[in-house]
Amino acid sequence: MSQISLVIYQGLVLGAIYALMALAFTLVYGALRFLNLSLGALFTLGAYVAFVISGQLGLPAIAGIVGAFVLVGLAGVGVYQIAVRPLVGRPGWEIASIISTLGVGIVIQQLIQLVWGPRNQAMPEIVSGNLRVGDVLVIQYQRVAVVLVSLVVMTALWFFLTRSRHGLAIRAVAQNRDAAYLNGASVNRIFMLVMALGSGLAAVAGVLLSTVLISLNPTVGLSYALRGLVVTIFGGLGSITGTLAAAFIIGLFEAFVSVYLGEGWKLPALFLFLIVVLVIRPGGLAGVSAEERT
Amino acid sequence: MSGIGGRPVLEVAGLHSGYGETEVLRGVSLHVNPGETIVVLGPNGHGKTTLLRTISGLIRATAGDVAFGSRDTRGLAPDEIAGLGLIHVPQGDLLYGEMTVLENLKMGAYRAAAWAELGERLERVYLLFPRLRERQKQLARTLSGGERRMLSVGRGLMGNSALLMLDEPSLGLAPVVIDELYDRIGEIRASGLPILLVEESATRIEGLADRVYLLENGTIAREGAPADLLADPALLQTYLGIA
Amino acid sequence: MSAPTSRTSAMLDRVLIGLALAIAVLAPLVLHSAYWLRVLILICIFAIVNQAWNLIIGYAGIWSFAQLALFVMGGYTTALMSLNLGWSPWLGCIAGAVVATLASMVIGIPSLRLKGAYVFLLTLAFHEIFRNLFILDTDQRFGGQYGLQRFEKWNFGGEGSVEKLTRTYYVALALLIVASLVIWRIIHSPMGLAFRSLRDSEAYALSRGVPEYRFKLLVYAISAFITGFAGAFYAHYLGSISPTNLDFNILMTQMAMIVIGGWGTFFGPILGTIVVKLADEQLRDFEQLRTLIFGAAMVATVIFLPKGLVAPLAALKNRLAAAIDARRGDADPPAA
Amino acid sequence: MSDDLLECRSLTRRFGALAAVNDLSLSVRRGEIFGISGPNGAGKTTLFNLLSGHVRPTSGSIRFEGREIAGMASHRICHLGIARTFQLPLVFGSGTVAENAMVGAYFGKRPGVAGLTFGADAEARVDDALRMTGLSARRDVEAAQLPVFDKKRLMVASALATQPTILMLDEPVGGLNHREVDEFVALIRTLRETGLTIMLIEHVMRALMPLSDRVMIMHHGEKLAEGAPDEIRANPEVIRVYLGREAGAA
Repeated sequence: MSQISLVIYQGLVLGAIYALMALAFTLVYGALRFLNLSLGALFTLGAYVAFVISGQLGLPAIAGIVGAFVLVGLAGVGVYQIAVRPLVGRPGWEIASIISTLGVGIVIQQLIQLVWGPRNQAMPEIVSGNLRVGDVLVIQYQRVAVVLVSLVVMTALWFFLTRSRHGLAIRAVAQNRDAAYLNGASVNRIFMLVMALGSGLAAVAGVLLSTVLISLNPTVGLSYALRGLVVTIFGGLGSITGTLAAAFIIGLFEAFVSVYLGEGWKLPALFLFLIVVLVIRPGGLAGVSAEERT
Repeated sequence: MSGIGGRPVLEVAGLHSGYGETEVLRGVSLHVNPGETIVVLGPNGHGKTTLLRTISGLIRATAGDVAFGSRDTRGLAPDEIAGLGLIHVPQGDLLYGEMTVLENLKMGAYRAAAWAELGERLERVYLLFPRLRERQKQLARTLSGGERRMLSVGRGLMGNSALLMLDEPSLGLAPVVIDELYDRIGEIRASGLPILLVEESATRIEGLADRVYLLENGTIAREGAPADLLADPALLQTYLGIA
Repeated sequence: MSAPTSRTSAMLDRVLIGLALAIAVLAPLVLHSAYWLRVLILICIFAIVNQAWNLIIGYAGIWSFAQLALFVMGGYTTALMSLNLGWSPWLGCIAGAVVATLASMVIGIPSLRLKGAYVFLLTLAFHEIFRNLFILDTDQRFGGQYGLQRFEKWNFGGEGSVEKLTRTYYVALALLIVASLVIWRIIHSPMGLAFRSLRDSEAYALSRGVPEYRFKLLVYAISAFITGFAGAFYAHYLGSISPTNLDFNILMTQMAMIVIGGWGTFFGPILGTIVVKLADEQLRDFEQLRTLIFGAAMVATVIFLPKGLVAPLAALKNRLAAAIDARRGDADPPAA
Repeated sequence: MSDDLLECRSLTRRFGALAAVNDLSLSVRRGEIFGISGPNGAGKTTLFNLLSGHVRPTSGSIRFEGREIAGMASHRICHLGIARTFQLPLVFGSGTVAENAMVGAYFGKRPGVAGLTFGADAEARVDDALRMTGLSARRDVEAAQLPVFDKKRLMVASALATQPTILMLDEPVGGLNHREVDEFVALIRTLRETGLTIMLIEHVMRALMPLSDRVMIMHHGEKLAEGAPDEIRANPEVIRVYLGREAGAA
């Protein structure tokens, strides 16, 4: 019983972080139809920006999160202009953009290492203290804060996408590019907005994760980008509701594996899970099957 | 009414365009005067959709001119052309299926100037298509064919429309529904908004069109009043290959 | 049934290939250094892997990123055979190739119905699973993080390290040549036609009778066989194999080779391997910048040279051929 | 009845709520040119996709030479002797003209695995197909570089190389100029003289009517009319659908 509560607690925290990361992938894929593999490095960059703002400059945690969102969002626009825009629409651009964003990701990761060094840095906590529940479960306020921040960001995103003019346009471009053009939306500008938003979300995910891990290093983004991708695929590329459900399912799954099988089995189990999903339901939770897509 | 003395709202001259190396339009010229409703007739595959897509900027013209009011629109992006008030309601509706009816309509008013009058425009469209108000919370993909078409036209009317281009509004609809839709188009016409409409079927153009063009194999084969054109043997030849 | 080339251009091809082979054969005699021989041996091995990778990714258009996993699997297979059963290295190479081929079916079958980005993710997932399984190997059957060591190394005779390495290099070079000839033959056979037509348009190829799944599995198998063999050869060259061979940086360097050389072209992967490996050696002292430069070079190539370094070189060759033709035309008066 | 080469019974294909092809029955006789036309969205291309195995039917049957082929994979349908072209010029772009024809010549009738060489038979089929379509001089040109007219002829050439019993042409003359249309019509006539059965979707009536032995007009996924071209021209339903008035009113 208490083991189960541990799984649920850890799963919720992981799910909250994965949801942001996967939303970053899915927003970009939804609008532009390509996998932005620079998001792993931008995730790390976000954590470092928050580390500088909150850890080194001593500003409040909220400033670190907002700063990471804004600055990394701008960096995402840069990635778009440099590595994506020249390729859009070229034959075979889907693979070309995977390679170019991966390349940009490597460059960003190396730059982080040049600036901050390869060693672990200590991330300050958002809130300290904890609450003991029963004999196994210790709820850290830090982790509660992580879940709350993630929920706030997701709620804000939901309002943005359903209520605001540009948010509607993002969804419109994802669903029908020609129609969005004919309604007067500049598709190129929407692409930039999507890249900024996606990168900003990845950055916030990076900040939240590093406060849970309490340490960060330049390569942390890679394995979390892969997990974000697993969530994204499971949820159905481009589907926002599917992605949210998938994030928490996978967070719980990962917590379950680490509690019952051991830490080391998390990733292999996750990828095995991905393979099973791709074979059984190629379109993910919310997607349609491959045949229906034609 | 037919705009004698007034400048045409839209003037297309010697337009060439196509997909890749496939040339679909081979020198199309036509014009729409203020307040006019123009129908371009022609069988499938002769360039009607390409004509509208070229005018709205979705396809780049390879030669020729398009003037909208006093603006030369060649080289402008589709969003800029839409911003000028040249509204294209595309074939097959191109709705945002996973968005609600209301959200679809709001997207029609995406440009800042239109967005500022969102409420009034919404009322106007709901007045024209009361069904859309009933369905406003529904996802667009759950609508019936006729409702989809109304939403598509309604979404177009949400913009700064100075000219409405309709691509085969009757496509795939049952006759009763087409009748209803054409009544609405008649109301739009009566409001004074110029319309450029393309259709494959000549069924409903009498009484609606001020002038008709016959588009055959990428060129304008005939132009005239609806009654004259419908009586023209050229029409039968174009459609049924009777020599 | 290859693309049209003028006679002069074809002649230039032969001259250039001959020249490249001569350089490859003479290189050890000129360099005469253990360090450079080691570099050359690795170039040969990685060029084989990249040729095989290019067959599936470039010619068949299947974005399989499980290539290094298959390579390492070939290495582990022969290492286990050697350590536990005392098999000879060559027998181990065959076993490695066979095991990699079987593994490629495990990857290939689930990916048959997937397209594009999904194939990339599925195969990358396999890569990560293998990497983690080797690392997590708790009962040490695969040597855990440190991998398997101290099994038989290649011995092709010779005295002293330079001569020993020279002989190993010639064997590796011979393997590269054989692998390239095999791949050349495949590309120019009905199989190659099936791979390319499926890549360009599945609907077209299907409607002309090409059985899609059969050929997709075939290209997985051929590519994996060659790669597994190369992995086993590599393991016996080092006398060790470990999960570090699956590190992300290595996957990236390998990818940089094929991207910079030019994927979907026959000579691109070889050229890319040479260029990237030599640059890698030159930048040895700048550990951090090295990866950064490869990342940036990969982006720049994709954007400015979509067909890789091979494209401008081929253009240069064609210009040269045209110039030769023109001069010849001046020399010989026209027949008419 | 023994003349019926291809027979569809109650063929239906739905996409969501839309029935693109609805309860359609038709039969194509050996050696004829069977023309198909109809307004935009009538379901003509979906019908071809069903016959060539690119789309599975929701229900109904397709019999070819007495054998049920509904739902069969495309490449197997090709092996049985049905070859098609596509509405938009679809070729194997990076291959040469000869390589495009070779795909059909080599794989078109081969259910087994591939060998290492192409063989003289296949080479001969390529030569024949290119000669017949007038592409012999362009055999070494990369297909992606061809103008539309040549791409459309190349689709026919690679289909012919499979030695089909039925050739299905989807809008072969759409997008062509008058001279090219005439050339294509002449090509189709020549093909028919070799005994090939042809199904032809076309909107350019100038091409369709003189070529076809029988014409079927589709509307909303259903058969609106079927008969000799003259009967179709006089059919009041057809005229009403296209022109919205009675036949005599002209």
